[in-house]
Parts: sequence; C-alpha cells; structure tokens
Amino acid sequence: MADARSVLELDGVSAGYGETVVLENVRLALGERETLSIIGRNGVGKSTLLATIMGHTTLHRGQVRLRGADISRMPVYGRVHGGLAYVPQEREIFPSLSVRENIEVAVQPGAWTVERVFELFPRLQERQGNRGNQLSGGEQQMLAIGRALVGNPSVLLMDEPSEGLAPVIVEELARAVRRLTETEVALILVEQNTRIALDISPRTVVMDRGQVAFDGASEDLRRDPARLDALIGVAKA
Amino acid sequence: MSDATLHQKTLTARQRASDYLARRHHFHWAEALPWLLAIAAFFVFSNRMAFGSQVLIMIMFAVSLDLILGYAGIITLGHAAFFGIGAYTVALASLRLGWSEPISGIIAGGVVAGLAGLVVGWFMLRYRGLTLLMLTIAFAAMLQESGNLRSDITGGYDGLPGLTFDPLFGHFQYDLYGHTNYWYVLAALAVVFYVVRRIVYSPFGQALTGIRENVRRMNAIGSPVHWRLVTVYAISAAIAGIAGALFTQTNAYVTLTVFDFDTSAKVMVMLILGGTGRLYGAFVGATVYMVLEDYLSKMSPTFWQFGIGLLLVVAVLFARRGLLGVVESASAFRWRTGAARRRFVWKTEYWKALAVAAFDGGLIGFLIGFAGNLGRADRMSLFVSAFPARVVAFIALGAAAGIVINAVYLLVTSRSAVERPAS
Amino acid sequence: MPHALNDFISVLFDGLAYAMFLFITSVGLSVTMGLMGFVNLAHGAFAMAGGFIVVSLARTYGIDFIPALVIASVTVGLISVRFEQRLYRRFYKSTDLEQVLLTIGLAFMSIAAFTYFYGPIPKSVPLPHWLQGDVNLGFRTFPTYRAFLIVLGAVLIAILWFVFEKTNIGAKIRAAVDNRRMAESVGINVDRLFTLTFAVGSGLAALGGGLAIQLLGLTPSFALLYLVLFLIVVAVGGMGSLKGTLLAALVIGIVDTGGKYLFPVAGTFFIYVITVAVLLVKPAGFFGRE
Amino acid sequence: MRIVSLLGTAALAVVLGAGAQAATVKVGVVLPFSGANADLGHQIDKAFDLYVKLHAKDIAPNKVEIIKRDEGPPTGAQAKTIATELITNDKVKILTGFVFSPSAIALAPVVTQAKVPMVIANAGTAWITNLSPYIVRLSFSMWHPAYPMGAYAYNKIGCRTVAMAYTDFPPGKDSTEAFKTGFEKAGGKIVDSIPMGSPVQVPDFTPFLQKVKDEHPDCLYAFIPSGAHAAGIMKAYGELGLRKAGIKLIGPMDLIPDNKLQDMGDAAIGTIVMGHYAVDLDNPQNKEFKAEWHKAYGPDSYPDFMSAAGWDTMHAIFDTIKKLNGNVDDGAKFVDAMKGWSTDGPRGHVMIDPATRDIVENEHALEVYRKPDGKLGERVLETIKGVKDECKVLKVGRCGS
Repeated sequence: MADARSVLELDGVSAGYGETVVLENVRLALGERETLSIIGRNGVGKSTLLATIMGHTTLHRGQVRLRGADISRMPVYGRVHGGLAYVPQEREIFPSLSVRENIEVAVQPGAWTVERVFELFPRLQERQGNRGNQLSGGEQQMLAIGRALVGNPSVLLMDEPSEGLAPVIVEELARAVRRLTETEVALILVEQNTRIALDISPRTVVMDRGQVAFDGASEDLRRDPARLDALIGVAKA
Repeated sequence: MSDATLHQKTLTARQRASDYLARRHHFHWAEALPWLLAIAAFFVFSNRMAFGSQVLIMIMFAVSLDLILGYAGIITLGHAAFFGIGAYTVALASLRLGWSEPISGIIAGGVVAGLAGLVVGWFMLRYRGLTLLMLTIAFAAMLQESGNLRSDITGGYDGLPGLTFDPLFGHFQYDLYGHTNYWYVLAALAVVFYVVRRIVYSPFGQALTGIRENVRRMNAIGSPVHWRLVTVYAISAAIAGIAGALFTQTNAYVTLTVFDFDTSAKVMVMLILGGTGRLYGAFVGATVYMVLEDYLSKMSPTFWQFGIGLLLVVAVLFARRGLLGVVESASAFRWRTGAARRRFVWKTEYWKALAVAAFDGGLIGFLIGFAGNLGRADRMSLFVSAFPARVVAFIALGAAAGIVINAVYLLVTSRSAVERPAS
Repeated sequence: MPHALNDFISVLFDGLAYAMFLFITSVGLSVTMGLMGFVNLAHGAFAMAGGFIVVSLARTYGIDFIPALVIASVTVGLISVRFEQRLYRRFYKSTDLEQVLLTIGLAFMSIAAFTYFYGPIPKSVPLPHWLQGDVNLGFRTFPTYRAFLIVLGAVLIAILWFVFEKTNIGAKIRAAVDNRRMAESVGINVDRLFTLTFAVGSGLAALGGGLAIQLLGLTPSFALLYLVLFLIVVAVGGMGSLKGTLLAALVIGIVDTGGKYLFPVAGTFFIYVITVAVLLVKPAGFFGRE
Repeated sequence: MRIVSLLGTAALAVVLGAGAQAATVKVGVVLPFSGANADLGHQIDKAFDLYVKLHAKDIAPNKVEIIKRDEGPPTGAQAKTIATELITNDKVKILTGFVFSPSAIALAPVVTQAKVPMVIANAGTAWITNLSPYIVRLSFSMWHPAYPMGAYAYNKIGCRTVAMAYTDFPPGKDSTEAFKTGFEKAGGKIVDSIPMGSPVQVPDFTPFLQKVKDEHPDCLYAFIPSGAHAAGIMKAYGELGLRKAGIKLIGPMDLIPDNKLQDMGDAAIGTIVMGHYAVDLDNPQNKEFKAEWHKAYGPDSYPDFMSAAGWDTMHAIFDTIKKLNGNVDDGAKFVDAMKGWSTDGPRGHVMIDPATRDIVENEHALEVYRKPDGKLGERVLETIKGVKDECKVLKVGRCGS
C-alpha cells in the first residue's frame, strides 16, 4: 500500500516511552486525502502510534516518512511545520489562553484561518474571549480540532475525539469530522466508538499488542461482526 | 479473586520483598572501604584531625540529608535548621544547665532536633517542589532571626564561647590535635550510619523510595504517605541534630551562623556531588568537597571558589549520577572492543561541534580578556595599550580550551552511545 | 501632615521602589523556572555581571548611567543566549538536583572570576545630576532615584504586560508554560522561545543588577547573596506568572519596608512570615498552577 | 656586614643567641580572603605584605614565613579548624589576622591550650582579650572610638538628641552601648535605637533612615560593618536628604573606610567620625606608609584604619621576634615581650597596655570634606590622646570578667 503517493508512511516502527517498547514493527501508509480509523482495545498502542508520528515517544527502530522525507529525527514543531497536526486525547487546551489565542498560536499560512474555524464551529466564536479552561468538554474538543486545522496540515491526527462527551455532542462532532474528510486533509482517527469509526472512514486499522492486526476496508469489518469482535477482543465478558 | 487468595498473594509478595531486602542488607566487602580509609587517615594525617573531624561531621550531616532527599525525594534548602538546633541544644545545656556529659549531650541534641523535625515536618510535608523548598529556607531563616532577637540567650553572632564538656567516658580529654574528637565522631558516625542503613533497607525504606518514585500511586494503594514522610523527616532531623551537637562539642563554640542558608546549600551540593540515594554518596561528596575546598583555599585563599564551581559544573556534565555514579559505571565498564572502536568515526557533526566549541571558547576568552581590562584598569590608556596582545592571547587560549573540553566530552558521550545495545 | 499618614506614605513609596527592583530582577527567574522548569541559581550571577558592566562602562569609559544600563542589559542578554544554548539546554530534562549543582557551580565560578577582575571592594557608579537629590511633589519630597525606579518599573511592567498578554509571541510563551508538549504539537518552536525568554530574563536581571548598585551596593558576592530573596519572590508569586511576580514583589517589598520602618527589631523576619503564610494558604503562590 | 647590623640592633640578642642558628619563624595569617567580607581581609593582607616586604631585613638573619589561610564566613568554626591546623600541622609559632570576632572567640581556648600567641589585627568585640592570656590586640575595641565619641558629640558637635542605628550583631550592640554610655554621661538624650538587620546581607537602608528622618534628632549615630554596608548606608543617607533635614551623621570610623570614601561622593561630606586612623592623618610615619602603599598598590588604592592596624600588628610581631632574637617557641614569653610595646606608627603613638594586652591609641575626631584637588578627605578636628578600652576600665558586662 506504500505507493509513491502516500503522504505519511511508517516503516518498521518500534517505539515506546524510554526503554519500554509499546509499538513493534508497525508498517502503515496513508494516501493523500485518505481517511483512516484506528481501533483496538485499551492499551494496545493506538495513542502511542499517534504520539510516535508526532515525535513524542522514543523511536527505537524504523522510520517515519512524511511525503517521502524521513522525519524520524525531526523535532516536534518541525513535523508540524511539515504538515502534521495533532488533536490529543485529553484535548490539552492551553488554560491560560483565550479561545481565540488558543487558535492563533497554532496558525500556519494556508486555507484554514481563524475565521474559517469559527465558521466550522460557530460556538467557538461566541466564546472566543473566554479562557481555555472555562469551556465545556465538547467545546474543548472543537477548539482542539480548530487549533489543529489552522496549522493547515496535510495529515490530521485525532485521538479519541468522542471520548467522554454527551451523545448529542458526539453527533455534532462526527458531522464536523465528516466534513473534514471531504477537504484536502488526510485524517487518522483513533476511536473507541467502533460504530463511528467504521462509519467515517472507508479504511480501518485494528491494532493489537503494539502491532497492526488488520488493515483493510471498513466495509469488511462491518459485514463480519464476529471477526471484528475477535480482532478487538471485546472485553465485554 | 477472593479475599483470602488476595491476602495470600500479598503475603507471599511481602515475603519475597523481605527476602530481597535481607539479601541486599548483607554487607558487601567494599562497604568496609570507607571505614578503613577513615581509620587509615588518622595515622597518615594525624596532625590534621581537627579538619578530619569536621569532614566526618559533614558526612553525617550529608547522610541525614540523603535519607530525605535521596530516599524520600524531599528537597530542602533549610536542613541547617536541625543542625543548628542540635548545636544549640548541647551548647545551652552545657552553659545554662551545666549538663556537660558529651554522649548524653548528642542524644539530647538528636532528640530535640527530631522533635522539631516532627512538628515542622507535619506542617510542611503536605507541600512539594519549590513550595517546600521555600518553606524549609524560611524555617531556618526564622530560627536564625529569632536567635538574634534573643541574643541574650544565644549569644547572637558572637556566639556562645567557653563551652566545656566532660572528658569522654570520664576519661579521654580533648587534645589540641583533635585525636579524641576524631575517634569520637567516627564512632558516632558508625552508629548513626548503621541505623540509617537499617532504615533504608527496611520495608519502610522501600516504601519511601516508592513515594519518591510515584506519590500518587502510593496514595492510591493506601500507603500512609504523609506520616511516612514526617517520620523519615524527623529521623533525618534527629541525625542532623546529632551532627550539629558534635559540631558544637568539637568546636567548643557555636554561633548563629550555623543556621545560614550557606550551610544548607553546601551540604546539599556535597550530597548531589557524591550521588543521592546511595548512602555512600554522602561520604564521597562531603570528603571530596571539603578536601578540595581545603586544598584550593590553601593554594589560593581568594579564588578557590572558582575551582569548586568548576568541579561542580564538570561533575554534572560528565557524572550524571554523582561521583559515586562514575565509580559504579566504571566497575561495570568494559573497554570498547575492536569492532566498537572502528564504529567511532569522525563525522561532520563532530567537526561542527568542535568548531562551535572553538568559537565559544574564543568568545569566553575574549570576554575574560576584555573584562580583565575593564576591571583592572581605571584608566583608558592601559586598556588601549594592552588590548590587542592580551585579548588575542585570551581568545586563542579560550578556543583551544573549548576544543579540548569538547573533544573529551564527545569521546565520553560517544563511548556511551556505543555501549548501548546494538540495533 | 499627621504623623501616621507620613509614615504610611514613606513606607508605601520606599516599598514601591524596592518592589520594582525586586520585580525587575526576579521576573526572568520566574519565567525560566515556570517555562523551562529550570532551577537557575546562577540568575544572580547574570544580575551581578550586569552591575559590573555598568560600573566598567561608567567609570572606565565615562558613559552615562542610563546608556550604560541599556548596554549592560543587552550585552548580558546576548551572552546568556550562548549559555542557554550550550550549557543549560543539555539539562532541561535533567533532575532539579543536577540543575542546582550546575548553576550553583556557575555562580561560584562567577564570584571568583569577578573577584579576580574587579576585586572585593564594593563598587559605586556616578549618577547623572537629574537622578540625584529630591523631587518635590508639593506635599513632601521624595528621593529622585527611587522615584525613577518606580517610573522605570511601571514602564517595564506595561511593556512586559503588553508583550505577554496582547501579542502572539506572548500567547506562545504562555502556551509553552501551560503545556510544553502540546505547544510543540501546534508548531511552536519552544526551544527558540526558551532562548528568547531566557535572554530577556537575563537582560532584565542585568538591569536589576545595574540598578542595585545604588540600592544595595555591588560586590562579587552579589551572585548568591540575594538569591533567596529572588526565589521568595518567584515562589510567592507563582512560577512563570508575570502578574504573580509583580504582586509578590509588591507584597514583599512593601511588607519588608514597613516591617523595617515600624518594627526594626524584628529585622527580616517579616519577609519569611509572609512567605510562609502565603505558601501555606496558596502552595503554588499567588498565580501559580497547582 | 650582617654581624655589624645585628650588633647595632640588639646587643642582648647576640649574647643570648650566640649558639643559636638563624630561625625561620612561621606566622599563620588568618583573614577572610573570600566571601562577602573579602575586602576587609584584603585591606589587612596588603598591609601585612607591605610590611614584610619592606622590613624583612630588620630581623635578619631570622626570617618569617607567612602562611595565609582563608578565615571564611564569620562562623568561628572554619577559622578555628584552620587555625588549629596551622598550629598542629604547619607548626606556626604566631597566629595573626582575625577580622571577625567569632573567629577570635572560637580560637581562644585553642591558643591557651597550645600556648601560641594570637595577635589580633581587627576583631573588635571588647571582651575578647579577657578570654586567653595569649591574646594580644593591636587594633581596637568597639569602645575605643565609640565611648569618647559620646562626650564629643554632645560637647563639640552639639548633638542634644541622637538616634542610633546599628547592624544587629554584637559589635553593633557594643558600639552603640559604648556611645550611649558616653553620651548620656555628658547629658545627651538617645531618642531611638534601631537595629538594621543581621550582618549577613546588606539591606536596603532606606526604611531605617526614613524612620530617623521622621523622628528628627540632631544627630544620627550609625554603626555598620565597614564593607558593603558602609557604602550602602551612605547612599541612603544622601538620597533621603538627611543632612539637608539637619540630621548630622556621626559614628565610628567604620562609617567612612578610606578605601571606599572616594566612591561615597557628596553624601559623605560633613560626616564626623571618631577613629584612630585616616589616610590624611598628618604624621611622618603615615606619610611614609601612604607613599609605600601607593607605590605598591597604585594611586587609586588607599589604606584604611584596618590597614593601619595591620601594619602596626606586623610591626609589633617583627619587633618582638627581634627582641627575642628568633626564639619564639615559648608563647608566654612572646606575649610577655609584647606587653608594653610601643611605637609611633601611621596611627600615631600606640602602646600595648601590659595589664589588658589591648591597644592604647589616639582617637581623632575626623570630618569629611572636599579637598582642593576634588577628592574627598578627612580633617582632624580634635585628637584625644592615649585612649584605653573603657569597657574594661568601667567593667561593663563581660568586660568585667
């Protein structure tokens, strides 16, 4: 799948925190404008995968390539300038910045501007003067996405955007994310909510114990719930 | 999982842990080394035992700090408070109460300082980091200020002179050469050290290390974090108090300056220099620091601080875990094999690094030469006339020094890179 | 004028001037510790370097006090960049203890080096005429130099506040203080930001050192002598908070002055009482993050 | 040639030391060379060095070997350790220096036990000389200038009311106590006594002096350690315009050490202190001392009251070595030989009181003025001859024991 048109490639990546190895020999390629969901049980390394792409972990082996260029040793901010953007699991809004400032600090030249983010999330515009720490969970999530977008990335990494949010808000967010899939940006979505994940992206990756257990069409999984259950191990019992 | 099995499981875990501790508690032959050296020092430097006693006292003080800093992760810059409390306890007991028996004196010093540690610790140890650091500084400073306020009792900055203590065991007089004192302090240090060693390798000591590593988890598993910290703080305070008491007894004199920030800072620097959390780090750090300070201040009474500062900077650049850390990694060190040696190539990065080092060295040299002229000359003419030759010389010297230092640094760091498991 | 009111004005005025000195000198330390998590005990050495450069410029070259102050701050700011890039940067991820050892080592070295070049005698610097004497504000007179300190402090605070609160670079600094990892994840070059703020902080410290010549006197031991005072201001204000540092400087400055004026017997006791009181109630300082 | 000069200097010594070899006398010098008070140590050290350099020939064929050690902070502990080592390890026969009183106090029992004379070149707490029969002091006690200043301030300067401000440590308390005793005896009234913090840090003096300004006494008597504190208090005094407000600044000579005087500027003009030395003192010995000093240390370096005492200290040590012809092993004999020693030095006539082993010297009332060449100078208003340590005469507090 690693053809010349991939925007992001992971080549035999082993990574973790310090000496600990979480990811082992992960291979993954993401095409231009493609949307990809990553699902799997808790603690199998989904978030670590995103963190590794961003450069927050220790890379023990392998390469991360962005548009063919090796970025394995590039500092985090360099990767952002190169076209990555990150929406972390905990949102990590800057509490002492206003909503507008939260977005402004991330601006890189390109199509996405502060105003365009406000169009996507009108609610943020209403609260633009508020401090980051005065927002509700849903608003924080919108802000985190907006903050990532103004970096005008070619690849957007989203870590469990629906986590801990009310169903109504989740729906609203899912709509927004769907709108994003129609834009220029390629998207990697780590998602607990399998239904949303399979729904949003045509391609899905299932991870298990630090490795890629499945990489293929979402449709296949949707049609074969037994296989899906086997893959994500469903710890319902 | 039923309660019973859970209970059983914890029991076995506890059993295993205590077995492990017991094994670690066995004395390693190398542990006799510092004591043998201390005894040997007596015979080699028998004229210098006044200084020797002071080194031993600082070792004890540093050990007390290691207990809380190295094992419990409590950062304090006010440990002189307890040193001072111990020091004043024996001084005032001797002067005002006529209680001049030395051994009961240091016990009293330890008890009073320990009680103070208990009370103060109970208040302060809810806090961590910079907050705790400032609280400890403030406590020592407030003690000093109140001491000065009541200089009728404490003697203020002129101190309490003319303290006399009974002969040791009613028999050994204190000689001018400090021989009695040296044995006395060494024996006290051995006893204190034995106790500290027991504490560190006990389950209590392990719990402390757990707190240092992860407070939140220890809180979560229901460990009585606060009380444990207060307890160890009180023990540490008591030992610092004993060291202070010995300080007063060996000097037969004490002033309020024992509470100085400098005292606290110095002992902390000694400990970090030697290596925290490893018991003997205090021995190495205090000895190296004090001997070097003594040596340098003899060589240059005015500028010796430069050497000490350089030692600290170099130590932290090259010996990340303190001087004792160097010894430990040296004992585990295998010289590079031929293959590894071949892998060390002079990459362009190294040349670049050396060029930068030369630039920085030159810059520093220039600054020194330049500042030298500014500071020394009060007249322009001298500056102008001496400028070129002197400054150029300093630039060259600085650049050369920069290259040498950086080359050494590169060699050392690249070696450790080679040591890492090959990919 | 009633006696009590006069006392009050005296304390307020002198305290304010002292507070401004404390603020200017400590704010860099606060940002360094808050932003980089770096315990820079050599901060006082940068201040001292600034003071001595002012002395050299004013006495050897006859440059006026004010331009000398500016040159000294800029010079120290620039030199500090090299320190940060070459030495400090290696230790951002180290433990506090290693940072303490490194920076206290540097402070020791600076004390010996400055003693070598300048000698241990306290230095003074000629003030321009307009900074000497009193200003008459109608109801009473005030020493001009102190009034100058207050005005200068106010101007600097206004500038810093504007940069910190109203500009993009200020927002980026605050973002990096809040959450370094995330700041990098939105494309902020935190390393460069560190270098910049470190340089500004050291430059301000150098300015403080220059101003201190007239206030406290200047000897090579300055590098460590007032360190505890600066640390107190940082801790009471809250690391990395501009307004916290300001408030702490004001409280410490005025309380210390008032204490000395009204109850000289208690000496510097008041500073420590305030420190303990504030920290017991607000462990992270006035505006620090818990 | 050498024998001739020897004969000329001490005939008795030749007789006594007929069989004796030329001795090298080890002298331990303990002074603060580093730390906040390093400049005090250097002022004395320079005088020592100068004297040794110029007068080494006086004691030929004997020689002195100077061993310098850093006195460290005023804790007493470090000084005690290193001085003990000077005795036990380096085998010095004479200890000298000692800027800080705690150092001298801590060491007193040691020199008693070791029977080594300790010749104090500065430490000024009055009762120090009572602590050991081996202590001789060439400098001063706090009472030397402060007590006569009391009467002088009332009678000659016209101070009716005085506020006292002092650094809050024993010398400060000593000095104000002595001044108060003298001043109240003369009929004056002390309106306030303000402690100004510990000697550890130089504080911002403004609040203290603002308080004095608001109290409006005739005079302000200030005692501070003569290092950075002196520079600091003078700045605050000038800045607050106390002189304009009619409050005269008086004190012991620590207030205007000569090597910092030029930096003090206009604020210092009109200050009147009591002291045993000023650079401008007009006597032939001082002129020579000053000339040699400038020759050795440059025209911008000035000796001060500490240097003058240091010079006399080394002078006394040399004279005594000469007198004993290098046989200095017996400390008690050395001290005995020093008792009653007198000379005309830079300070004028000084003598060691055989009863107290403390100095007897002249005290001068000195006023700071601007000299015709634009520099600041001190002129002698009045000289009080042969002042003893009144603390011991009056048996005040610990001085009585």
